[in-house]
Amino acid sequence: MNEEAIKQELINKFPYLQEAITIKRKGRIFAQVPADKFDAVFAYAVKEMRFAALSAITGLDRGDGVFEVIYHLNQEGRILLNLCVGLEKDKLAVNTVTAYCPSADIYERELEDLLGIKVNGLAAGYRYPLTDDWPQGEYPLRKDWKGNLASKEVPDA
Amino acid sequence: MSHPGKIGRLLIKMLFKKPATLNYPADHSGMPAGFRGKLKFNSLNCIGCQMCMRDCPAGAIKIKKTGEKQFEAQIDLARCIYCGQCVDSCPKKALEITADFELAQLDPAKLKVNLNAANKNNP
Amino acid sequence: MHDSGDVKIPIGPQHPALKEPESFLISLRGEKITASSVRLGYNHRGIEKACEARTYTQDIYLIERVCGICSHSHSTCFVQAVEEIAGLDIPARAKYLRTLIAELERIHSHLLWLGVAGHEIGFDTLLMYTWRDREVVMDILAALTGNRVNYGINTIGGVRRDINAKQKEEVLKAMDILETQTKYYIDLAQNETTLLKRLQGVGVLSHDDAQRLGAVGPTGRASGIDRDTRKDDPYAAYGELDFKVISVNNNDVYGRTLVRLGELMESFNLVRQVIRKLPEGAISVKAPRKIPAGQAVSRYEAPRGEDLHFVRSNGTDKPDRVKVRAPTLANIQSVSKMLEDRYLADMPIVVAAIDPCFSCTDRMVALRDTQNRKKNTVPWETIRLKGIKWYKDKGVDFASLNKKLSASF
Amino acid sequence: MLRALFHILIFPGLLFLFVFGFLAEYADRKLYARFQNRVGPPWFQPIADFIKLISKEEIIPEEADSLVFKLMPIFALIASSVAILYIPILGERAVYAFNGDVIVVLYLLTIPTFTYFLGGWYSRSVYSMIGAVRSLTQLFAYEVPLFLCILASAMLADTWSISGIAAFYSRHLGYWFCNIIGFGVALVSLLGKLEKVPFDIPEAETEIVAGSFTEYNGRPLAFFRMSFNIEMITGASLLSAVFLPFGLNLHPAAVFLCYILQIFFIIAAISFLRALFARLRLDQMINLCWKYLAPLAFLQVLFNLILKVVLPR
Repeated sequence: MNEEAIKQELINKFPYLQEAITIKRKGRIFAQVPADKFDAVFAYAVKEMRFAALSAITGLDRGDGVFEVIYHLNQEGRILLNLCVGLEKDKLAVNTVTAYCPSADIYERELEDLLGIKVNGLAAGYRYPLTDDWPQGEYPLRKDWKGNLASKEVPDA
Repeated sequence: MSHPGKIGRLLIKMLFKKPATLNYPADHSGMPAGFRGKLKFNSLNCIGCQMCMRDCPAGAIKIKKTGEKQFEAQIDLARCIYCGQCVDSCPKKALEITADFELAQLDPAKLKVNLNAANKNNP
Repeated sequence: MHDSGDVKIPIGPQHPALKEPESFLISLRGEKITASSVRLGYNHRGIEKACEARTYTQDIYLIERVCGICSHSHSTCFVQAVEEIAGLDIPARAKYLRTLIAELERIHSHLLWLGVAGHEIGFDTLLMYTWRDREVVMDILAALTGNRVNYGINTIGGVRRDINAKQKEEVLKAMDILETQTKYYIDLAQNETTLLKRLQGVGVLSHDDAQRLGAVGPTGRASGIDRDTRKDDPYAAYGELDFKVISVNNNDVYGRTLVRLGELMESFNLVRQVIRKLPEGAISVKAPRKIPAGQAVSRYEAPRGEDLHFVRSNGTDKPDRVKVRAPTLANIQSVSKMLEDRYLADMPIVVAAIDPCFSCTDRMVALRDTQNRKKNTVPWETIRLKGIKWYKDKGVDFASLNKKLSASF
Repeated sequence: MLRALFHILIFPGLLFLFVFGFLAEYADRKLYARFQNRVGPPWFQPIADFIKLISKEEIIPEEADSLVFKLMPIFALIASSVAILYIPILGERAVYAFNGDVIVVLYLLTIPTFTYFLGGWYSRSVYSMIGAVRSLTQLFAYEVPLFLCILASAMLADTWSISGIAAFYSRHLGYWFCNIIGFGVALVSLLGKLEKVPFDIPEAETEIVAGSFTEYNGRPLAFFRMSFNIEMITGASLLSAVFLPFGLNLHPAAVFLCYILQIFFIIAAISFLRALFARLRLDQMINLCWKYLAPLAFLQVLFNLILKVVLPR
């Protein structure tokens, strides 16, 4: 199952991905997936195409009001499929993927904490990586956050 | 055939060997030659291009102009992470790395070292 | 998860077993652990945000300090991603030198782990012996790269130091010494009864649990998942070297010990191969200061597992986003699974078996004043001054100590 | 009256125990370090630790019962130093000997473990409670084999006084060899009593911080560590009096030298065992004691009973 075959299979299953998939080099496939169709593509990739292991989830703020969440899936360690989802600033929400990969739990908490992207369906639990007394509404990895926290009085623990 | 006390023979052997630990600072064997320690500044080669200041990850080096074609390097030994990037970025080989790593001071002010043209042999 | 009947004891964040701050809440019934939950984030230093404010050259040294023991893994992973974006093809000699330092780091990391594992189960002699042997490889690294831990050998486009013939001899001699020692430790691990008793059947993680929870590196390979990024997605010079992926099916801490010891033996002959096949030529290529816009994901087999870096550049000399996923983050989630109905005494060795790697941050301390029952938050500074004043009342005056000491310098 | 004071305060009493305790701790730590290829501490390290601890501020946890917290180290110190008076050091006669002092010494040596339990339990911290309970559970595992071995050799010597045992074996030098199993079991049980590595489960540094001594600091901790040293001396001299009756009736200087050598041999054996094993889990430790130590002790008792009949008086 080399990169070309994977690209072809994805395009057959989801025709709208026609020009959204690029093969950067051996073992790296990048796919730009529209937000509403993301769950179907993710489920298909994990279930049928044996991209069983979720290596990481990267969240980033492109700066122009669009956020991106990239799911790095790998197939027996050899090929890395990176599903990239663009999110508008006002509708920052994704559905949890812990049903398919339980290990995604901690990556999604990081998304919520550092970028403020709401993950629907994520089980309750400790926040990661910020502390409990971190003030609400402060998301450090956003471009507009300048870290003027030192001046604010830290509430009594 | 697992049996307890398998390490016993080695223990006895070790009893009569020289211990591997050293009594630092009395036993002063120091670091190998290529070790990256305190910086040395040859102020004659320096042209004040401040490439080292730009590349320093910790902002530990400051180059000041103290006269015509004379420059002084002020290094904050507390901020410096001894990575040697400034030595590589310097186009004129004005900076060198020595293997001197015992730089602890009781008085924090002493950690700001001025390496200038005046004294040839750098403190 | 935590029902009220059991005794709940906090292990960490400051606890002698955990060398770095991660906190577990363990509920106990007698000596048996009934439930455990792990709390992370004590070591969060905002490295990813800091990377966006520094240039690529400065970032190498920042990324290198993500982890104290496997610093070369992170800096190589980062530098490979940047080189891939910039389209730089680094010379073959640089690739081989990177692989050499990578394997030497794996050797010193595994020896360190073996010592820490010995200490966790009370076998301090093993700690003392393994850490004495580790000095051999640390001295080699200090001679080759100029520092014992944060080597700083990587730069964008290659490596910064070369290796001469005399150093090659020293490396080969060190490998022979270490190989005999490791053979002894393998024999010891397999035959020492008290060691076997404390390691076998402890921290069990079945094959499909490991797969489901995404265990990577030696933790995964001890449960039969033979994923090794050096073999699956070769980088640096691993494509041209032959080595075996060590994986066993013991599923427990004993299996992880065997995997790590096996990997030590593999690393020895890998280092010998690199020294033998080291090609001639330049050691680095001139890299542009401004990296063209693009993104790349690079993976690296750190001593603890698969390390993944995502770098996105926007054409300036500062990266737009750097994402670091350390291997321990993937392994920490299987710890709660491993701790189920184990004894409290196994808790440190199970946590140490995934070889966690974090570091600590500055914290406030909440002190309750017993007289007036008022609780106030006292920053470190006041505690330090209180300590000095307390000793001053006892007549021990540090100021005079400073004068005496500074006079002697 | 003056002789009694001298015995209590100077010779086999506190001063001798303090000095010899520090020396024993130094020998133990130095040997342990040399086994591990380390240089090891200087000779004055134990004394330095003691003085440092004495000068430290004493912080007693708010919930802890401060009376118990302060008194337990003193009781541990008293118990282990009083026991030395009934153990023959110079020659066959102890300072005070009566028929039955074996039982008294064995109980006096058990009291320190109870003080660790009470000290740990009443300092109310989670770690010290677990450590305290562990030291009690461990007590029952190693105490039975120890008692049995010592009683076995007492049976052969047909007397309940340690001085009597020492005198009997020094007269019949050939018989000490039949107690060799007892000596082995007693040595291992002594490791348990002193909470040294294979059995330092109550004080497992990497699991429950410092076990029952987690909340202890300053003077109480100094006295607790001192009681460990003295207990090592008392235990070792008990074992050497009962199992190694060599050179008991030579010239007094030679007798004292033999005593020092025997104590040093036992301490060397302890630190060798300490460097040899990994720490066992509590359940493994109890299995070990009931599966191997106790049967060996019973075997020793049986063996001595047969010998008592067979051997000429």
